[in-house]
Amino acid sequence: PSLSYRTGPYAVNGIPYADGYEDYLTLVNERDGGIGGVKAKVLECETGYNTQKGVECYEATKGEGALVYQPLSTGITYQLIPKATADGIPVHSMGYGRTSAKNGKVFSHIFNYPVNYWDGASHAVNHILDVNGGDIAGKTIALVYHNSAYGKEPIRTLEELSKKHGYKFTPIAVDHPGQEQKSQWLQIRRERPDYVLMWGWGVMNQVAIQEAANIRFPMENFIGIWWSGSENDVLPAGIKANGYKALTFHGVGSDFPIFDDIKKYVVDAGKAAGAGDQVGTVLYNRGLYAALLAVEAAKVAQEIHGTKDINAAQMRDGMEALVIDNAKMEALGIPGFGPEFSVDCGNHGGPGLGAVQQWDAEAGTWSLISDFAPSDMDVIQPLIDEDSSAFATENKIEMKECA
Amino acid sequence: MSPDFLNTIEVILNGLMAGVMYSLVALGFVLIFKASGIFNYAQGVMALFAAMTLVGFQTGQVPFSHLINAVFGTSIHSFGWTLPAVVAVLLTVVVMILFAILVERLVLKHLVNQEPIILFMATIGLAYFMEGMGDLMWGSEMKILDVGVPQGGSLWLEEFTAGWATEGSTYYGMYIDRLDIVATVVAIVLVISLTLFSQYTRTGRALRAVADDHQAALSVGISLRKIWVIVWAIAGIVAMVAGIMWGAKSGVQFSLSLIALKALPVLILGGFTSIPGAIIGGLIIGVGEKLFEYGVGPLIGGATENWFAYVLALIFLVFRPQGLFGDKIIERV
Amino acid sequence: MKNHGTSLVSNIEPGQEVLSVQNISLSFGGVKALTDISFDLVKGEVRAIIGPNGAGKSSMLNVINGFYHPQEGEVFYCGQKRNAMKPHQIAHQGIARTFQNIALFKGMSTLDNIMTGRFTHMKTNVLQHAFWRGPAEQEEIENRLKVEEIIDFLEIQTIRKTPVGRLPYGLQKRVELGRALAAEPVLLLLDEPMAGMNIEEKEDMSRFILDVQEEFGTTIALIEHDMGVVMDISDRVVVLDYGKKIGDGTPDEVRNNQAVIDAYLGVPHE
Amino acid sequence: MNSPAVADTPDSASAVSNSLLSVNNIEVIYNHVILVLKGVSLSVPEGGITALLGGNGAGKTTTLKAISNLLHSERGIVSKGSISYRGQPIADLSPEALVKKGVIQVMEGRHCFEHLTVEENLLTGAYTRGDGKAAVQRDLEMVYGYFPRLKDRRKSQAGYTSGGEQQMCAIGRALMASPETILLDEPSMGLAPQLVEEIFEIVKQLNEEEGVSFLLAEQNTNIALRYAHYGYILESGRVVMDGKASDLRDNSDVKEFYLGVSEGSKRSFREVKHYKRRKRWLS
Amino acid sequence: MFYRQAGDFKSSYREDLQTFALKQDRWAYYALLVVAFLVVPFIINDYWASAVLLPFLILAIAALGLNILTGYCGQVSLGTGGFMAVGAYACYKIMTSAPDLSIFFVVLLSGAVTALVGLIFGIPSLRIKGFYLAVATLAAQFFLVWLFNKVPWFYNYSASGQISAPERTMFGWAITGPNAEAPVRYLFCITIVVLLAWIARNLTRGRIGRSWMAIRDMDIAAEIIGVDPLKTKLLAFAVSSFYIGVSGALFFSVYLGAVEVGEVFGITLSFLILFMIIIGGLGSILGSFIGAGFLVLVPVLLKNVMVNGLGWPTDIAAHIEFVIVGGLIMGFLIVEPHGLAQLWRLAKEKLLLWPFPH
Ligand SMILES: Nc1ncnc2c1ncn2[C@@H]1O[C@H](COP(=O)(O)OP(=O)(O)OP(=O)(O)O)[C@@H](O)[C@H]1O
Ligand SMILES: Nc1ncnc2c1ncn2[C@@H]1O[C@H](COP(=O)(O)OP(=O)(O)OP(=O)(O)O)[C@@H](O)[C@H]1O
Ligand SMILES: [Mg+2]
Ligand SMILES: [Mg+2]
Repeated sequence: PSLSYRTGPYAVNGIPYADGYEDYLTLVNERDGGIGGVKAKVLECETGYNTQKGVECYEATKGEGALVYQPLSTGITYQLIPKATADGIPVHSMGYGRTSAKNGKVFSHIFNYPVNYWDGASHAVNHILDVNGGDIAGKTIALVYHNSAYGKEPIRTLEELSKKHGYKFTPIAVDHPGQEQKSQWLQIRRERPDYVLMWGWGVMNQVAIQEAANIRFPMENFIGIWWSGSENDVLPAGIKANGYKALTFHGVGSDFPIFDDIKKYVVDAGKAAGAGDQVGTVLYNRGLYAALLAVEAAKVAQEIHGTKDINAAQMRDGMEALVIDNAKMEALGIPGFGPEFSVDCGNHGGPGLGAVQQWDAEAGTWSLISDFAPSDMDVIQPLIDEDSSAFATENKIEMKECA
Repeated sequence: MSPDFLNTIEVILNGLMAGVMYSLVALGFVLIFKASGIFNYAQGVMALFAAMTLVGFQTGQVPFSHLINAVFGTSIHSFGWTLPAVVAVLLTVVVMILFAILVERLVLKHLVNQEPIILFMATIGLAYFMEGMGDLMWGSEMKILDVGVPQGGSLWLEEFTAGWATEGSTYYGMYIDRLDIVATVVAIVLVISLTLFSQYTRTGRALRAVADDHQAALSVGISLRKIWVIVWAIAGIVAMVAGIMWGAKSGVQFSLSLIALKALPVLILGGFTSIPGAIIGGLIIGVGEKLFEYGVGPLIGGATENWFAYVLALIFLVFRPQGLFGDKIIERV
Repeated sequence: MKNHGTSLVSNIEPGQEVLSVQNISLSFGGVKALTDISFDLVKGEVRAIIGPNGAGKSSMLNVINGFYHPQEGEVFYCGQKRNAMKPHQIAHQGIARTFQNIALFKGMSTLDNIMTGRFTHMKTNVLQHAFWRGPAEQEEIENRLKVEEIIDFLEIQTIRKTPVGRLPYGLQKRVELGRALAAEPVLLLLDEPMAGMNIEEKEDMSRFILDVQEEFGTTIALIEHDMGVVMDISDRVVVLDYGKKIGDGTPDEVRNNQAVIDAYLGVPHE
Repeated sequence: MNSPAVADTPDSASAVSNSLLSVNNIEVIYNHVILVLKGVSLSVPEGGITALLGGNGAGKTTTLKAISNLLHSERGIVSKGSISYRGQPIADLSPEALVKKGVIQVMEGRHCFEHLTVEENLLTGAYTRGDGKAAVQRDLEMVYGYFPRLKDRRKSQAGYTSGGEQQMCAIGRALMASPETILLDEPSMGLAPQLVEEIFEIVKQLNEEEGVSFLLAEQNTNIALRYAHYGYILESGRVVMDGKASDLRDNSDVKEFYLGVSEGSKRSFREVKHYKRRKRWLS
Repeated sequence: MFYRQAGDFKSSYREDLQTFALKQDRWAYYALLVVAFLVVPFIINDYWASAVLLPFLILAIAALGLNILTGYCGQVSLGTGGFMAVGAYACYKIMTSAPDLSIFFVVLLSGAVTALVGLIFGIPSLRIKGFYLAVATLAAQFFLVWLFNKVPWFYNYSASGQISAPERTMFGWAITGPNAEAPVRYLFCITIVVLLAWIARNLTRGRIGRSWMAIRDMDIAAEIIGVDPLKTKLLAFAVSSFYIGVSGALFFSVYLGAVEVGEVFGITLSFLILFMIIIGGLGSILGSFIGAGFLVLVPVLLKNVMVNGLGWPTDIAAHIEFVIVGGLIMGFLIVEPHGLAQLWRLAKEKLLLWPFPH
């Protein structure tokens, strides 16, 4: 099931994502007659981004033969980590959730491929390195972050990276919900960091981009995480948001063959989950991508276990053996849409490839300005190991052996 | 002048401006409290609702289109027109007046003479109701609000002040958002006219009477219903103004309703019953939280504004339990 | 079950001074509520305080039970000078009162209201109450017995469990008296206990007051506008006018005092 | 019928017979369960002073509130019977419509607007009036004339005035509406004896000079019957006796229970030993 | 029609002080207990436990606590979420630093810690009253949440700042952690609930409760009677915070298992608990339960009806849910401002009078 949130403070982001997710499964059902002939069903359950409702949703849906959960909220993911593991149902937190869940030896049922926040931090720094010809010693990078577990995720990584690359790092917290960011942006205006990164969410993104534009901070030096990089985030600032960058781990726009199918089988057939106006937006694509990965994993599972009607445990195996390469993407009608990656027993997060996209306010479109590039695993891997083993000790989990 | 000094001034000025923005929201609370003793929790949602309605009119959205589409399988979304901002604002004003009438008819009328906490609770119910209603009517996706309020730093000021710093230091001039300047002007106009209204008119006096004692007000022939409609309509319009100002910054979305939380410390600091208090309280909170975040924030990890505003208000309250300008809480036996 | 107030007074003989106020002045901003007032209350008497509206009578009671703090002057209680104290501390010294604008606890029943009057006599702590059985219950029952006596005495048995908010004005006044009596006070301050009652009820009320005075030797300060009642049941009368004392003495003396007649009584009262 | 002591009371109750306000057999229930009035009927003649007497909890206040339509806000309803003013039913009118018609109530227990100054309190009384500032100003002076004490305290918040001052303020406020009928609930409560006399003199003056009609609930039977033309005695939600004021004054039961006179002479409050007497008509 | 109180025949004051004055009430209550302890555990499934019963029981404790403070002592507080967070974090710290301590005591200790914190935040209540106080308590709400988010010690320096409950057992049964079975968790919670409800009842029926109510109804008069306002209010804050702390601890450890402070213990939760007591009935133990039950059950019910039953899109269902819950809140207040518990009481009063209407 996909736990969605079309209401509450983050509805703005939740809606297109959920639409994309659902539409893709509709497409699969309509066009292909299901996954390997078995119709897929989305159990959408509204959480309003509220942990408590998340529990209710989980319990309500797990009995219905749920194969995989997309909690779509870091809080709910954390909560499901032990529960779902105990129940033997895999969880896919794509680009959010607990970063160290990448370590499949500890987190047997949690998957966070293709990327995680620590990768993101590294991607951003890599991008800055690229722009500066590889040398950023002495530059300053500020991080504007949502003052929550989510927002704090990249700090450790960025600190480690600053040791390595010699830039100066300033974290600047914004309290929930983030409607008022004057102090933060005055500080940025005063200190003139060379780059500003942002881990924002909800209204905080819009206000930050607006404020950045107001103080005339050069937009191309302002890079957001993938949750700060949707159309919604840049539109309120209008033309001034031109040049704003954000990370991503999947393609942008609707220039892929698959969207023709979506149009044909879903939107025009009147089966779209939403109004159909979200197709091709960043978050829609992300939802679609999540669904696509789930379907692919299910296909793998069907293959491994030689059965069409897979259960949650089999699905987990499928996810663990998932391989996405260019040929497959081509076949699926999304050539080059996402990075190539593969999942294995010890690595539930893939190689962590990500790209940078930039906003063109005139045209009102995002475009990729880099290839999918890897993150700095030398720095990240030790952090992951440290965190996951701490979790393992705390919860007395035996590390799984991986071949 | 040293850049540090200028920076502090800048922080203070921006604090003042931020404070004005809070005051805009706080004003709505004060109005309703003053006129009926009701602590209107729904004020924030009213701002959201007004802003949504405004955008809806402006862009020609069909109300309830999602619901209609879901039930009848149609796909209608827009009337296909766009209205000029002024017309949309006027239409929204009409809607807010209708809203006031409905609230009075359906809710307040039945709750005459109840304890404040009950009325408070009813407004929470109202907030829920409107939140759901707003989303049903206009959809919960984000909307862009543009009624032509200018935004961005004032270049003129920036250039004008850039030279003030001591030679040789890098100073970029002072930053003030033009939106804030507009907000300040609007707020000043609102405060002055509302103060005059409540202090010096017959209706204004009646408002205050109602807040003190519903029954006695009835007994001298004050129509609670009329008073309430007037007040809620005004509060609705004030909410719309707040919604426009805040919505211009962040787009119109659910979080807009949370600005109420920024207004509450302003409210208690200024006093629930004082219109000028809402402004002064706003200024104090604005400056206080910005200075604290500027001076102390970096030492303790920042993001202090939310709680600091409340703590600041709390400190003032310990010395003046009714807020700076609120009516004294009469304690007699 | 003795409170500190009682022990303080136990060595005071009838006829000796229980409380005296000396040179009290109290003003609120520009309003002078009391100017240089002195008088005393002796044990076991009914001391009436009368005077036109706004003369400062209620303010005087508020000074006595510590709710107002006079700018000047002293209060002597049981022969000792009283330091600045909080009203609740004064209550523990054995001073109880009723209020002009009824101050009952609206959300509670008559019984509970009167039980709160026993507050100064109850000692069990939170933990004991948390587990109820044992001392807490014991104490509740003991005090309940006292309260039932008072309920019987005031003849309000039938409204024992009624929330006081629903009671008519006069009965509320009676319950309030009950609450004050429940404290078994040394000094009882009554602020217009008979306002809003008819003759018959006033008679009853007078009876209660006199009985309390006789049975328990309670000293009573009484504010009342019904001259019939005042003249009949009080032993001595203080008269205030515009915050000043204009007369003090037995009812007969006061009745014939020209200043009092001019300021308050209007015509000589029969 | 007039006794010499009250020769100044105009015995005109019989003359004014056309009923201004009439209450027919009303029942009032609070909170859906508490039946308080069990069929009360009374009528107030135009230009008359009618007294409503009775002990605590008899239902006087409830009757007045039923008339002025204030019960609704106390979760009370008139479940039976009808009330009409000048022949028209008024049960469905809002309280303010009733004030506009000229019926105003002075509520028991003061009910001043605490945070408003005394003068503002008085001015709210004139809220429904449309006859210009000058007239309001004139009436304000008139009220200050009646209650000089209020003039002294005009600028202080009503919440800080003494009990008696609040009572004056409440009465003054009602007068400011220049009503044609006033429902007075215990006007004498908490007022100094002199003032009580004065208030009743004001009542009388308004009644005679301006033709204002009064329905007054009063515990001070003595004075009420001295000024009223007609009286009703209410016990436990029923009218147990009614008649001309002068008749009532001479009734021996009334004498005994409401006037405190037994066997011809006034009883002393000190002497009343037995407080368990039964009212004869109830037993 | 069998609901009868045969006259007010109580032979002793002890009987008159009983919680359930009527025999029928008493029996109904015992029956309820029997069902709760002996029947429910055997028929409960994961969904019912996690979606309905556990949140109901746990939030009912918080509602009880808030009701003590707000309903009985008259101090409106919007800091409940923050105090629940204190309970949760205290629980986490105690669990991880004393792994062998029985979870039962961990929970109680968490309550005690919260009581201390509540005491501190209660101090301003001496001067600040009414809505001023209500808003001022938000200072606690925001500050506490900020604190738990900012200071890594509270979450044992974990990278994400989330806390997760490790497995703890009692009598060999897992109470917390992913392996805890629904019936066990349920029994653990209901035991604590019954215990705390009983204590709340005891506290409110005697001297302590009366002093609270006196402060609520008229603080000046209470003080003049001899009630020390500071002590009384602080006691209310402490006791109430204890309950809220226990609830927070259970919410975290038994119910959710993992918590991010800003999201779970935010202001929404504070308001939710406040709704519960107002809808249920201020100053009523029963009301706390009714209110909690109502606000936990209704959304679940509505959702099930609209989404599963009628097949509406989840977002529209969610919006309608808001509209309905808001409408119900207003509706109930209009019908009976004193809450569902009062409605119940009135119904009983009517039954007692039956068949005579009055
Ligand atoms: N807290 C206060 N603030 C301001 N003025 C006050 C306060 N308390 C009393 N006063 C004023 O002091 C004067 C005396 O008031 P007080 O209540 O003592 O009068 P009183 O003698 O009891 O009159 P009454 O018989 O009308 O009750 C009044 O004019 C009153 O307005
Ligand atoms: N809001 C209410 N809810 C329930 N019962 C009420 C309410 N108000 C009054 N009552 C009941 O109605 C009865 C009549 O009360 P009412 O106030 O009319 O008496 P009254 O004659 O004015 O008495 P008093 O002279 O004491 O003012 C009383 O028994 C009282 O308990
Ligand atoms: Mg007085
Ligand atoms: Mg009355």
